[in-house]
This record gives sequence, C-alpha cells and structure tokens, in this order.
Amino acid sequence: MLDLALGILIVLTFAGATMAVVLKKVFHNLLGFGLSLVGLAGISLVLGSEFVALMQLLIFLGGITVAMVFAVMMSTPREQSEEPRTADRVAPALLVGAGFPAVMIALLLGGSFPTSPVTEELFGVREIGLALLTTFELPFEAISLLLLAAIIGAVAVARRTRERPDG
Amino acid sequence: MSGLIDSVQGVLGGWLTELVIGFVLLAVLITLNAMFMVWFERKVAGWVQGRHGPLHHGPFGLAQTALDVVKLLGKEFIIPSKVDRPVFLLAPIIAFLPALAILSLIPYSADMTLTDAQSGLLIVFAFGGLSLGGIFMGGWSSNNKYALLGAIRAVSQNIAYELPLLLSAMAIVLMSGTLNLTEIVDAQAGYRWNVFFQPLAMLIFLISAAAETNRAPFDIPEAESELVAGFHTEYPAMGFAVFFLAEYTYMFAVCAIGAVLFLGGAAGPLLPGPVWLLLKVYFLLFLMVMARWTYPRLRFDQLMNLAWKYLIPLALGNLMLTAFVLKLVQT
Amino acid sequence: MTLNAWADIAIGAPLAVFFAMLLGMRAWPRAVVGLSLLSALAVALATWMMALNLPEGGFTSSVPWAVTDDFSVSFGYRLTGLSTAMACVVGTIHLLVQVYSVGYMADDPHKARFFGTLSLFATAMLGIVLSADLAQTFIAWELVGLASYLLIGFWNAKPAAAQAAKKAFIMTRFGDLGLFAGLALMVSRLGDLKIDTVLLAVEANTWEPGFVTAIGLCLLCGIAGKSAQFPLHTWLPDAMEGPTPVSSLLHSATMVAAGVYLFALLQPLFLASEFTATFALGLAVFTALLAATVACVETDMKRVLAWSSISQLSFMLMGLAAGSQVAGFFHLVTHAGFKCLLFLSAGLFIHAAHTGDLLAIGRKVGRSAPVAALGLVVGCVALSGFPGFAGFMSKELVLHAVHEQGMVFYSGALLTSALTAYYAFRLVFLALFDPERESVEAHPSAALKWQQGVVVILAVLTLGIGWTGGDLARHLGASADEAHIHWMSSGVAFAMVALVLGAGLAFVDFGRGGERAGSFAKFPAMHRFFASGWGVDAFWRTFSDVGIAGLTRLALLIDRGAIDRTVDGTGAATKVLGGVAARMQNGRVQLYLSIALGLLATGLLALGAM
Amino acid sequence: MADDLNTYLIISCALFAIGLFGVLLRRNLVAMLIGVELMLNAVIINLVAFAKFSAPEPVTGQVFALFVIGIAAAEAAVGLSIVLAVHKSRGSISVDDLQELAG
Repeated sequence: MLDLALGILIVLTFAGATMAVVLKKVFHNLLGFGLSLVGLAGISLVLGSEFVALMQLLIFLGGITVAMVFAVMMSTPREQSEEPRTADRVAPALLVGAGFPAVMIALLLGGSFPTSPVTEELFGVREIGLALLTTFELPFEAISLLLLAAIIGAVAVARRTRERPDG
Repeated sequence: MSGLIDSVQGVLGGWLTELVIGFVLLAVLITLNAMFMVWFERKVAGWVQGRHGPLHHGPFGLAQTALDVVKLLGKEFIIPSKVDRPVFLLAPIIAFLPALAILSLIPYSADMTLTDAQSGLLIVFAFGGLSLGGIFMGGWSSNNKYALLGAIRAVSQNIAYELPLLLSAMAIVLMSGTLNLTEIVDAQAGYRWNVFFQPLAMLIFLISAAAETNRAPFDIPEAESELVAGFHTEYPAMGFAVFFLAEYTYMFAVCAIGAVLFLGGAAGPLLPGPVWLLLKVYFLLFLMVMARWTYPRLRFDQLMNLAWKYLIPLALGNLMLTAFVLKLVQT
Repeated sequence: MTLNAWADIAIGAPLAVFFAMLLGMRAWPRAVVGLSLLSALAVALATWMMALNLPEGGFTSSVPWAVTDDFSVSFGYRLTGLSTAMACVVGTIHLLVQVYSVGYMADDPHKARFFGTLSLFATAMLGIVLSADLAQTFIAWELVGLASYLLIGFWNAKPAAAQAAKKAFIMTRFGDLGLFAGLALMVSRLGDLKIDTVLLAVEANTWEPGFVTAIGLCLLCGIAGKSAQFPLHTWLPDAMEGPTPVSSLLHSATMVAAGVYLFALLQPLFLASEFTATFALGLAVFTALLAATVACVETDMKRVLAWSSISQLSFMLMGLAAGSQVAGFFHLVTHAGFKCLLFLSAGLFIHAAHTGDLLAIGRKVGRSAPVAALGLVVGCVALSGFPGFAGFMSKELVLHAVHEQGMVFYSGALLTSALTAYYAFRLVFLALFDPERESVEAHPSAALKWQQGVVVILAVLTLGIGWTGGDLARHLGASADEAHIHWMSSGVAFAMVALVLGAGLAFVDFGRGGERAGSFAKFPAMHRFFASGWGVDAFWRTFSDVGIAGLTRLALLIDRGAIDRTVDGTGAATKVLGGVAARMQNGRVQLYLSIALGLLATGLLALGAM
Repeated sequence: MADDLNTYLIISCALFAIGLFGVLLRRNLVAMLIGVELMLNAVIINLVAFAKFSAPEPVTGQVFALFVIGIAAAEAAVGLSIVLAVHKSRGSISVDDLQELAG
C-alpha cells in the first residue's frame, strides 16, 4: 500500500519536475514546480515527517511559488518567446546535469547505508519546536536574522529601481 | 442503506469506504451550501437594500439558484481561441479542490471527522494557500488584461492577508496547545469559547478571512467596476459556475474553521453537533454577507495598508500578549 | 635626582622639542624657540650634573629591547668619565649655539624648523655619547647623519645647500657601511653589542689578531666618514652651505666629533691591532697635512675653518691612535671651544659683510666689528698653538704622543703645526689688516647683541680651557701627569719653531699690506693642486662617473638580458592564462556552477577511491 | 521500496539532476530559480530520509530540513526582487541580456 502511494508520488514529483524544467513558458514551469512540490510533500509524508511535508506545502507552494508567480506576472509578457533550444545549449546542460548526479548515485550505491528505518515514526511538531528552541537555538536565530536581512534586501533592491526612470 | 455500505466496504476495505462515503457527503454539502448561499446572499442584499430579492420560484424563491445552475449547465462552454488551454481548463478545478480538502478536516461533531490529522490546522492553512492557484492560473491563462490584473491583485492580497490569518490562529494554538482541530474544540468545552478570551484574534481572523476569500469589501481582484469580472472574466458557463462554487465552498470552509477556532466548534446544547456547527458557520457567513453589503470596496493601497500596517502588527502583538499571559498563568 | 633621570632629561628634552615642532608647533615659531632654549639649558645642566655626580667607576643601566637566541639589543646609559666629559662639551656648545642662533636666525621664517632640528641634532649626539650599546650608538649615529642632512640643507631652496646636504649624507653613508660591517662582525662573535662586553672581549684578548684588525679597519672607515678623514672628507667643506650656527655645532661638538669620540671610546680595540693603530696614525697625519695645505690657499672664511677642522680632527685621531686618550680627547675639548668661537666670529663677519670671501671681509668689515675681531684673534691664537692658549696645550700633548711613534709621523705633525700657524695668522691678517679698508660704520642690531655676547663668553672660555687639562685627565681616570706639559723639553722647542716659522711667513705674506696672494701663489702648480683639495673631489667625481657608469652599464645589461626577459615572459604567460581565465569568466552562472560541481565530483570520486 | 534508504537517495539525486539541468539549460531568471528550488527540495528529501534511517536524533534531520526551507525562502525573496529590479531596468529577465560585465 505504502509502496503504491510512494510510486504514485514519485511519478507526480518527476512529472512536475520535468515540466518545471523542460517546458518553455515560465508559467508552465511554475505549475510543474507546484505539482512536483505536492509530490515531494507526499514523499515527506511517506517518510513520516508530517511537519516538513506541511512546511513544504505552506512555504514552497504557498509562499515561494506564489511569489514567483507574482514576479512572472509582473515581468514576463505572456507572448514572450523562450530562448531557442539548440544542441549546443542542451548538450552541456545535459552532460553536467546527468554527469554529476551519476557520480553521486554511483558513489552512494557503492556505499553502505542502513537499509531499514531507525525510527518508524519521526517526531512531530512538539519535538521539533523544542529542538528549535533548545539544541538549535543559535542556528534558529541565525535563520531568522537571515530572513530579516533577506526581506530588507529585497525591499531595498526592488525599491531602488523604482525611483529610477527607464534606464 | 447500510446494506449498500456493507457491500461497498466489502469491495474497498474499511477506511477507504469511509473516505468515499465522506467525500460523497461533502459533495452534497458543498452543492447545497453553494445553492443556499447564492439565495441567502441575494435575500440579505435585498433586505439590506429594502427590497425582496428572489421571490418567484419555490418558497421564498428558494428554487431560483437551482434553476440558475440548470441554465448554466445548458450554456455552451466557449473557450476563447488564444487562451492557454490546459491551464485554462484546469484552473477552476484547482480552485475548488483545496476547499474540499479543508472541509474534510473539519470536526463536524465530537466523533465526526473525515481525517483527524495531528497538525490539522497547519494542513488547513497549507491547502488554503493552494486555493490561490486556481485564481492565478485562470487569470494568467485567459490572455486578457483584466483577468491578469485581477490575478495579480489576488496574489498580492493573498500574500498580505495570509499572515494575519495565521498569526491570529496561532494565538488559539497557543491557548489550546495543539494543532489538532478536534482537540482545539475539546479545549473549549464547557462554553469556554475562545471568542471570549480572544476577541481581537477573532476580529482579525474574520477580516483576513474575508480578504482571503476575496469577499467584499476586499473583492478588488474581481472588482466589476474596474476589471469587468477580474480573473474569471473569460470563463463561460460551468467554468464560471465552478469558480463560484469554489468561492462559496471556501467561504464555508473558512467560516467553519472560524467556528472551530473561536466558537467551540460543534458544541452546543440540545441540538446535535453538526447542526450547531452549521448554525455557527451560517452566523459567520451572515456577518460576511452583511459586511459585503454594508461597506464600500477598499482601494488597493488601503487594502495593503490595512494588512501590513494594522492587522499584522496587531496580530503579532496579540500573539505576544497571549504568550505572555499564558506563561504568567502557568507559573 | 638620579643619573638616569639626568640622562633622560638630556636626551628627552630636545627630542620633545623636535616632536613638538613636527606635530604642529611650527605655527608658533617663538614658542618653539623659547622651548628649545629652555631644553638646551636643561641639557647643559643635565650634562654637567652627570659629570659632577659621576660615581667612581662609572654608571651603567640598560634594559633589553630586542632579544633573540642569537643576539640581543639593549637600550641604556653608560656614563664614564669620557662620556660625561663629552656630554658636557656637547651640552655646553649646544646651549651657546642655540643662544647665538636666536640672534642669527631672528629673521628667518622657518626658524621653528631650525630650532627643532638643532634639538634633534643634540638628542642624536647625546644618544651616541651616553649609549650603553653599540647598536643604540649606531641608531643615534644615523640620526646625527639625518639631522646634519636636514641642517646643512636647511636653506633647501638654495641648490648649493641641497647639493651639499646630499653630499654629506651620501659620503658619510659610505663610511657607515664600514661601521655597520664592523658591528656585524662583532655581533657575530659576541651575541650582543654592549660597550662593556666589547671592551671586556678586547681586554681578554680572545680574538685572533686578523679579526681584531678587520673590525678596527671597518670601524675606522665609519669614523673616517663621520670625522671627515681622507678620503671621505670632501663633504665637510661643502657643508659650509648650512647656516653658520650649524657649522659651528657640526665642527665643534657634534657630528665630526662623533667619529673621534667613537675612536676614543673603543681605543683599546684599535690599539689591540698594531696595524690598525699605525694605519690610523698614518691616515691622520696625511689628512692633517692635506687639509692644512688646502686651508692655506682657501679664500672663503668658513671653508678655511672647515679645512682647519679636518686638520685638527686628524690631530685628535693622531693623539688617540698614538695611544694617549687624554691627549686626543683634550684636543677635542679645546678644539670644540676655539673652533666654535671661530665659526661664531666668522658668522658675525659674514653677517656684516654679506659674503664669506676673506678679502671682501677684510675690505668691508675688518676691525669695525670689534667683538668679531676679538673672537677671531683669540680663536686663531688658540688654533695656531700659541703657548699658553688652548690649542697649544692640547696639541703639545698630541705631538708628544706622536713623537713616541716615530720621526716620520712626528715630522709630518710638526709640518702641519707650522702650516696651521700660517693659515691661522693668514686669516687674522687678511681679515683685520687690510690697508684698503673702506670705513663703514657698523650698526649692531639688538639681535646681534646675543651673538656678540656668546662670542665673548666663548672667548673667555677658550682662554681658560687650556688649563683644565689636569682636571680632564683626572675625570677620564688618568693621572694628571698625562696632561702635564714639559715646558723645558725639545718637543716644545720644536713646536715653538714651527709656530714662529708659520706665523712669521704669514706676517711676511699678509701682515704688511700690499699684495694679498701669499707665498703659495708663487708656485702656481702647487697652488692649484692645493686649491683643488689635492684633487680628491675630482677623484670622487671621476670615480662616480667611471665606476658608477660601469656599474650602471652592467646593471643595464642584467636588466635587459635577464630581468626584462623574465618580466616579459611572465607578462606573456599571464596574458595567455588570463585569456583562458577570461573565457571562463563569461558572466554565465551556468559555467561557474558546472566548474564547481565538476571539481566537487572529482573530489568526491577521489574520496570514494580512497 | 518505501523501507529502503536508497530509494529516497536516488529520488533525491534524480531530482537534483533535474534541478541542475534546469539551472544549466534555462536563461530565464525565474526558471533558473525554479531549478535551484528543485535542488533544495532534493536536499530536503535527503535530510528527512537520513533522519528516518540513520540519525541518532530523529529531530535533527527535520530541523535541518526546516532550515533549508527558511534559506530557500530568503533566497527566493532576494532572487525575485532582483528579477523585478532587472525587469524594470532592462525590460527582460533573461540572463543573456545581463552581460555588460562579461569580458
């Protein structure tokens, strides 16, 4: 049963990811990305991490993707033609994009990883919250600082060009 | 009836049967709710404006909406030539599905929940964010500038109001110490409804909810006087109907969550749980309808100011105050 | 107050003035002058206090400054009879020169800089004198060089002054190379450069003779540079381009005296090697003779005095090299007095005549400047070695010491004595006995009074200083007998003969008016030879032209052949590599990412293979 | 299959490959950003999988996954604001048009 669900989710994920990368219109890429995120959240759920799955939905799908959609709507005319997809562009991308993960997979297949779960049930929200505020207090604060900096930076970058007429 | 259920159970196995039956029931609920709401809204509007509203078909014009649905079903489904077809067709469904998912999480009574998830509230918000997908897909794929403008407005509005919505709900999470909706209801047992302790949170929640569902006075994504009909301008017949369905379903879902969070969910004397829940939901829906016909539409900058300058700081302050008081009470 | 504190004051006070000047007090020149005078007074007081309170056996205090496994350098004071006596000379002359300068530099817009640098000069000189460690001495030694450079080139707008300053700096650097080599040799054996350590090592006679000779010759090179001995003496006459107080200080107590002082300080080291001592003696006699002959034909008043200084410095070195510290150092003290007096008097003359030319001074000023004339007469009498005056008393001791070293040196020294008497009286006669003198009324200004006062004080000092030999000898730790003149000896008789011959010839040549050319002019070839300073300047010029041009050509060859090729090759290689790198830096994130991941994959594979 | 760590690791690698391919292939800034986000998600799957299969503390992997999500959010915020700024000043969001500094 779980294998079946995982299979469906994998198909969903990779279909979405492929759409996100291969399709020529950015909007379609985004939809594909959203689809693959749903699949990914499902995979996290299969792994037993409800919280991470929900965060993937809430932040990646509800936050980042929506923001990307917003950016695309603000910046890309619908008729914009995507760059030509010539062999000299696809080939190196394919080479590196396949080569590097091939190396990784070869390495990890050669390695000896545990094959059975250590824990059936991953800890939930409460334990994660406690860990965030005790063991990982410092990185947690650092992340919040990073987010603050990112927000300020984003505002600053977006605002500066607003004052300038077409350059 | 039970024989039917048994035979279905024989085919599908226990929890899947429950699921299927639950979704069938939900579908019925959604349809009835949408039809009722259209009528209800028109009636309230008539009452507010000193006129009658629908009258002619059925008692109090109750059959009016059903006839409208039949009419919409009979209309030709025109797809404009330059639209982004797959996206265009997918958009209404995407808009509708998350609302359905949310409804499946609501505890209709103490033991009547389709999925009793541990992080139920989080799932609600996660899916709540998804409902936006239908809107921007529709607005984008229509190849129409009004539709696109409506979509852009919807996106920025949703991003802005998601925060106060979450923050006000978090105050309740703090009070009950759980994300499970059933447990949140249990925490309010004995009529210790959260609305008495968190009136500000409820106010913020309702305002944000109205904005999230693009209801007036926050309906600028579909402001007809500016954008024709906003993101669903190009949608014909049933496409349009599904968007409407989705909007009313989403309203129902949000009000149900509101009732669960603030009004003690399905708890109430005498009457069975689901009835109480429905009463509370329709009370909240009544408030939203009243707001729609009472207040003028906000301008875009006013809308943004309200969220970023008032609601978010207020919700944050409320959250911090709650945490502080809770700590005091606990120690 | 302790000796340490006095020494601190002596070195610190003028240094403070210098830094105050550097750090912006230049805007208030009068304040700098006042401060400078105060500090000079403090220095003079401090030096005398040190000399008078010196305990038996001296006083040493030092703190380590830089310590490594191989050697250590310390800073501190080493007060002995010699160093305190020298400090007194420096402090006193410095004070007098400062006072003199108040008048002399009254109208100079840059007098703040002048006084500040003068103070630095004093600090540096006292640094040499009081130092306990030869490394510290070397630092102060170079500071003296710097200060002299700044002061000789004080009127830096004047090309001649700038040239002279550069010349002084560079010539003395040649000598300092030798000094540095000598110090390096010593440190290689000793591990530190404390003067006591060095002297102990010399006393213990632990070094092989060749090594001692080598050190001695190296140090002698530095001394020759500083004290203007042949062949590094040519900068000194040119240094007359500086303000007269500077010349005065330079020639009497600081700079040139530094070399002699170092010789006196390390006298045992030089005497430990027969060869070094003899070489130093021979060099000194030769230089004395050379400088004296040039002084006889020079026509510029200050240049005459400069050549005379060289000659007299040689006398000091003669005394020291001949083994008599008292004789050599006593001559330094007396010379400091009368040479300072002579320069300051010359300053008065030049101030009045607006020129340094002897004949012009004789014609324009002469006896109408009575104080200057007094100073000149007293100074010249002392210089010429008139019995009873300062110069005689010390020179007699030197001659006595040289006499013991052999007739060749002694006869050279005697000849130089005669020449000294000749040029000293030539100076007097030319300046004061010009029959064609224009009668000009002198108008001594208020500022001049300061200068005249100093000259009078110095004249009195000079008259008295010759009789302090016994005290000085005792202060140096020798017996008073060493400073005793044997009036009835043949040495005094020879000296008298030399004096009479020299002075007589001068009287015959210049004392009776008439032609002012002198006997030397009767032998034109010799006159030219002397006037050109025995051709040393020309030698240096040729040396620098030929030698340095050759070096330059060699350097050019190396530069073109080896360095240029290398540099060009590096450049070309860089260009090629840069081209490759530039192609990689094409602004595409994709390429960067690919490269990074490629490297990462390679690293991972390597890790996996391990 | 669902009980084998290698399944998830290969999913993660493959997803990373797709994301990498996207970043390398596309010239549109937003599309490149999508590729980056895919790669980040691959990392998240990896972290959660290891949390379940081999971590001594099951919480750690999830916490790090959360950190990755936070960083992704920050990156998207800045990245998208740059996209908007670029669009405003150049009228295009293709990296091919952003080569003024290229030698």
